[in-house]
Amino acid sequence: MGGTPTDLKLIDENGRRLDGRLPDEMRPLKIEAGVLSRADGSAYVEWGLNKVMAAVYGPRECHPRHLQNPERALVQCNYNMASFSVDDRKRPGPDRRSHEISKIISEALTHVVFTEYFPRTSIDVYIEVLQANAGTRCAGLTAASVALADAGVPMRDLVASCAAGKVADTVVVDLAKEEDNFGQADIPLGYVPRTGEIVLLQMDGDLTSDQFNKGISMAMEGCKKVYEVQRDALKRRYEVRSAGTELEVLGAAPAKEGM
Amino acid sequence: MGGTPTDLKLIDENGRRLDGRLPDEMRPLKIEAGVLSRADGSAYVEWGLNKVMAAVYGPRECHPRHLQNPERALVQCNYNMASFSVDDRKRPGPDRRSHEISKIISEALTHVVFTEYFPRTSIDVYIEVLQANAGTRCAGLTAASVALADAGVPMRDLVASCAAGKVADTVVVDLAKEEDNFGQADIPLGYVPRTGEIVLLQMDGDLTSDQFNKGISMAMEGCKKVYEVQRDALKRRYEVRSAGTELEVLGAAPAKEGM
Amino acid sequence: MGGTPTDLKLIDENGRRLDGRLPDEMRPLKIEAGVLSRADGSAYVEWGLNKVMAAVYGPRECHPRHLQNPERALVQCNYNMASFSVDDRKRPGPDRRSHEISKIISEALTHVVFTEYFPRTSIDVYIEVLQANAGTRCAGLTAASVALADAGVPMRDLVASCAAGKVADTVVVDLAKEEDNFGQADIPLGYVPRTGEIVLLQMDGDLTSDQFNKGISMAMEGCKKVYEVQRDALKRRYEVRSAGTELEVLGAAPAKEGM
Amino acid sequence: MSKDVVADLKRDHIAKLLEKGIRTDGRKFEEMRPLTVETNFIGSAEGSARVRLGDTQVVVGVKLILGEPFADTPNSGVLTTNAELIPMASDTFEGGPPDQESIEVARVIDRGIREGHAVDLDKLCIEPGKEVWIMFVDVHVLDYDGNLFDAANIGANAAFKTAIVPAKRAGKGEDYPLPVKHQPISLTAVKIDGKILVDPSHDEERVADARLTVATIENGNLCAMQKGLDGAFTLDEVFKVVDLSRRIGEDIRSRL
Amino acid sequence: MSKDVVADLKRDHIAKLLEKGIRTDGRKFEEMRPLTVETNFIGSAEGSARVRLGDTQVVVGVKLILGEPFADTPNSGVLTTNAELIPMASDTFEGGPPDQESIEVARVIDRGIREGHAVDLDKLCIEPGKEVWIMFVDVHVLDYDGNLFDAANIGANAAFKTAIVPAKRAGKGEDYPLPVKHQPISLTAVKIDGKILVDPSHDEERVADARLTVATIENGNLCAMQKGLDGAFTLDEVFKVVDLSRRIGEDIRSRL
Amino acid sequence: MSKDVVADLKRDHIAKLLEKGIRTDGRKFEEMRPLTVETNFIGSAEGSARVRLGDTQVVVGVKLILGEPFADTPNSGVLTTNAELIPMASDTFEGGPPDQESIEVARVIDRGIREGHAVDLDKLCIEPGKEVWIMFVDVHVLDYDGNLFDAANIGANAAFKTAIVPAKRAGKGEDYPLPVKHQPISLTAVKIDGKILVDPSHDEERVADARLTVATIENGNLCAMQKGLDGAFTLDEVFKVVDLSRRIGEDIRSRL
Repeated sequence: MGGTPTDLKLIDENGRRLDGRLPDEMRPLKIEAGVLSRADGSAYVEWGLNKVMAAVYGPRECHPRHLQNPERALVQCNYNMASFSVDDRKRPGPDRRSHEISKIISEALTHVVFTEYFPRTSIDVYIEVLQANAGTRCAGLTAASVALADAGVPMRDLVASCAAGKVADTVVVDLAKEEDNFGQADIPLGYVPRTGEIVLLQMDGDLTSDQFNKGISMAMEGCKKVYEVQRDALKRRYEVRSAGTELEVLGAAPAKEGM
Repeated sequence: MGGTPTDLKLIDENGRRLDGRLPDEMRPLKIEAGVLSRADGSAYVEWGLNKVMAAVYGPRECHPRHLQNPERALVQCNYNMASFSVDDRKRPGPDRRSHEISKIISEALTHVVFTEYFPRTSIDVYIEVLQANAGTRCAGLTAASVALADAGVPMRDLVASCAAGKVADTVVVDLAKEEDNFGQADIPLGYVPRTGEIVLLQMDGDLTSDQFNKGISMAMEGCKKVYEVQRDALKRRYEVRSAGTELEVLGAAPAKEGM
Repeated sequence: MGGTPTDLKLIDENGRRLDGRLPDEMRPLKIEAGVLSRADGSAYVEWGLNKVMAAVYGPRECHPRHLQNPERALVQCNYNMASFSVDDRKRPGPDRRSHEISKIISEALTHVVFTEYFPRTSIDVYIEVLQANAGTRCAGLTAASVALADAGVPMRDLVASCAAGKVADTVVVDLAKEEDNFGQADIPLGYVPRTGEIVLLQMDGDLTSDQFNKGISMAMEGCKKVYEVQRDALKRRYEVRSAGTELEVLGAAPAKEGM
Repeated sequence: MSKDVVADLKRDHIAKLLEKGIRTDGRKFEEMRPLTVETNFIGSAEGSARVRLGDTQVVVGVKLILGEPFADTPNSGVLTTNAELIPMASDTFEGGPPDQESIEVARVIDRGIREGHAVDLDKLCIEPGKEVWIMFVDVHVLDYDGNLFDAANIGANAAFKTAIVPAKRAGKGEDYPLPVKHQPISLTAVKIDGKILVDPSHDEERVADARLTVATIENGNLCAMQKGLDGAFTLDEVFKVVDLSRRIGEDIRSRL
Repeated sequence: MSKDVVADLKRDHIAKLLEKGIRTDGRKFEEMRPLTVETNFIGSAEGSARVRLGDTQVVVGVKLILGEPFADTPNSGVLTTNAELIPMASDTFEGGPPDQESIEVARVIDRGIREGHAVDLDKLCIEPGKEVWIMFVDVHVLDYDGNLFDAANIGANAAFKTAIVPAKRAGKGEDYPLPVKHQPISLTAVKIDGKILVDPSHDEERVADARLTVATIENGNLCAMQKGLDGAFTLDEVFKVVDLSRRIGEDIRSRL
Repeated sequence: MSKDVVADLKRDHIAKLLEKGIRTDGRKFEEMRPLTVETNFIGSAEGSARVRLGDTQVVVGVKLILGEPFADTPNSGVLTTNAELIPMASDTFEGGPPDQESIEVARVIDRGIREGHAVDLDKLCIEPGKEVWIMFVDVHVLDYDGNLFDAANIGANAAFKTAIVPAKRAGKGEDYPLPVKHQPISLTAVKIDGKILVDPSHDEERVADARLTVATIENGNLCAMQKGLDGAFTLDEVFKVVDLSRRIGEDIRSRL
């Protein structure tokens, strides 16, 4: 715990962040789709030092039955952090934070899934954070979108997710752990690039109006970059999968998008 | 914790109790019916320093189904203390004491409700103790009766409830907190004034036969006074509610009772 | 905690164990069948200082329904230690150890019960350890078999159970508490004497190949002795029960076995 | 307690017999079932008793461990009573966390022995405010044919009488007998069709209108009371059960 | 939130009125419901408030007890927020452990007061690393007609303003007022058919597409935000709610 | 494990192939699936490994924190093994508290590494009776195609080999490698129609009659064993699995 906010120079004299990034620079992002054998769809994301796995099962029968919706599918996300994913071992099982994140990710994904195609079913999305380094909800939502596509669940578009924030009075994109711990604000965003819709939005810290406007724009730009990596991962996946089989993934009109 | 049983004079030389009351004197009691918008019936009780809210939902479908009784309604009470209702913060959620109180209040209310009119249903009674100062189960049962009547649930009569006890070797009615903490006995009673039936009775402490007889008589007298306040509250409630609409509340034969 | 492995002579110069037994000598075993009024079958076992009760209910409707097997009965064992059964009071309720033991005993019993006779039902076996002194899973499985027979559940044979182990580099049968605490290995065995089948087997500690071979043979010999005591208990039970009523207990062909 | 068709038939049967002054097992209204008490049944407990009251069978174990007193009673040991209505004992008991019925049983047993000062908790203090004996009274119900309240109460009293404070094992001097102060004995009665029956069997409990448990100590004073079930008592009926408790309690006390 | 047939009809009704610029209770789109705040409602709490926002009614109680700080903030008191959506308040709330909805409510309330530094937690430190005040903010919902977020937020701010640190009772010097630093006020809006409505009623919440809560402090800065429900917002809609939050927050703050 | 119609068909299919000496994936009866082990996969753990055994994929993380020893082993660190059969890994796993299957997996893995003295716990003692290292071995199952026992056991052994005791971070001197003592390797075999197959796939596990796991150390000694499922083994079959465990264990050990 040597580092405290006062010692730590989150932005240096050259405007570089602790890990050398510029304010609008994102951490390296790698996405791989179709990495698990049992799940209907899956994706693995390495984003900076985050390692996140997502898996999708369904549409399948919804249990317990009283949760069934006669008109549409339920998208139920379960976000979980492995006990070894953080420096201080986390007790296994859900805590209040993970319940909240599960809820807002479920809501964000529900917006893009054609739930009306699968009444009474459940589409179960599991997100496992294996190594955490700030931004795991964005990484999880990003991975979950790809896993849904990999599972062949019809969607309006992928949800891309990225955060912005404020450190040392500077608005920056994609906070790393120290920036999250000792920074001044965080704005995780879930975004639908094709429509410009905001499906996940939180904020905490202290932001002027201008800072908020700048931050959310930066986060949107980040989402657009994430979106490209998501699409690349799916393309690679289909190239592997399809030796002559048809592509039909992103529901509405995948052909137009060239996928 | 300055006060210990030895320092504390629970009855003074004039026969007055700590708060100035005589042995057979009750604390001030105020009841207001119909105070919540969402519940089918409700009542708010201030009794000395107790503040208790009761709400009734039902008769409604009974969940889980295996609890349904094909011949009658289930009266299910849930007694709960708010975490801030006592000096030392109480952990939220039910403890063993509240489970026991919920059970005996459910049983007491079941006796007066015409449960046979509503087979397979549940009549759910919620009691929330917002501020506690001894006698909360009596205040809760008293409030619950009024809330049931306010919900239009047909009843043989209201249950009125009041405790007696022993402090400094004197039998007294309606113990306050210090009397409960440092007294010698407590007898909470639930009573049906019209029939003279005892539907809730507990006792703990040390009582001779004579003291018990005197105590239970005092508690009964207390119940009768409570009953008047309950009926007043309902009268006021109906006066507000009915601008020409008919009264039909205490099931069996409310007209006879002049309500 | 005076005794530590170093002070404690688990085998003396005469080859005697702490309680005077020889390596292949078992602790005294008493079994009584039919000792409870409410259960469909029951058995009480005193084995050394172990006191274990087993009760059987069923075949009866299986709850929850989604566990029902349309082709056979479910044998569901619940092994539990009373909080006062050990020197340091055990918290009431199941722990991980008891869940594991419940599972392996259920599996061992399932093998001998004609589960196909009772589709969709549950046969519930409750084992309560009242006093524990090593070997409670063997005592519990032994008691449960007798309780199943007492309940008239058709079985291929009884399961007999006994452990062997290693203390002070010597292979011995039926470890007592100190031998279990300070010994070198333990091999609990569940055995079907009529067929020679092994239905429960665990091992922990350190054993050479030869030691394991010797240990499992000793445990088998122990099981055969246990089997005799089980049969005696059931004989006594039937002699009491039947004044002219027919015997029909061990399902398949009890007559052949002379029971 | 669900009252289904079978219960209705059972109720009719029991009530008809009661009209003639007969209980299904031949007892008189104010007669207990046969009682046997076996103390020191559990070697791993500091005190214990196995009680059979008719076909009801309970084991009560007393354990003592070192711990801290409650802040508001720094000079007293701590008493904790737990009752496990395990599914072994009856097909009406379910596993899992204790339900309202188990909790009521445990709390009524606790109330009797606590309010009747069965054990002198002040003598279980080692260092005021710092260290006291925590006494766990665990009631394990093996066979349930009604009236757990009294079977467990008797078991607890019997276990206390033979219990030893394990001071030596804990490095706190010599062992000594548990400091027993009173013997608060409870009596439970039910009301069926206006009749008052003591020590109800399981069938009687299931069809009863109301239940009353009253605990008394040696001098006849009352120390605890609990009314249960959906029915009501008149004041006279309450007084009658109080009298029965005094009378029968004295008899039971003399047999411990 | 299950959207069944009744909800569909209700939705149609609400949406039709909104087309005409009317809310079911006659309010304008950017108008709060009547607000009453009663502080010091609970004598057993160190601070408390009963808030009615339309028919929504919550009681917020603040309790302070001594405890240890977190290892990574040795100089700060500890803030814990809990919300109980008890079944008394609505037939849509169930008993039992808190569900995702209760947890979200509690966490959003917590985020507002924590990130807005409603209380100066550093002034709740007694001995760094050893002893601090643990502050429990308990939100008890009695009557639920929508917008718990803002009702509870207002209640918490009001309770803080009148709360007393019970130092004397704990032997830590004289009592003193809770060190209030800011008043972060939250505003919640929902989106129905493209319209933005503040302070939604229960019916409006049930049919809403999306929900946004924004908390601001005195200088207009943002301190917390939470988007909810299955729908989406455009960036302009977000900016609109931010502006509403600043404006309405200032008004509410002036009334506490 | 529910054995429904599909399972019956699968069973027939598997059994028919086995008659011809063939497993569904083409393996020999005594042949393991391809194994890959990647250590130091998790930077936030003190030691870790990602193991793929066929399509089964587990991550094992080792964390060490300071704590107190158990009273009866004052000179030893504490080993705690936890396995999470999370619903991500298979549609047969459900969320919520660990069920009997998860518990058995965790306990069997624990038994292997504990009884085989994989780690020298005495070297994890800092101050006898006061302070020791608590070692958490967490098994996270990502993809479940059978034989978790061995995949997790291999993962644990691999993680131990590369784990570092974080003494410096805790102010307890310099970091040092986790004191590994033995490498107890487990082998799991199932019995289907009298045939013994090692390293069962998920389908093979589902239709198996009985399962046996045997763990051995370098010198060929046995350290742990667990029989599972409703079927039975003969003594000769047990000896056969013991021999296979010795042989295959040696091979696996050489590859870590």
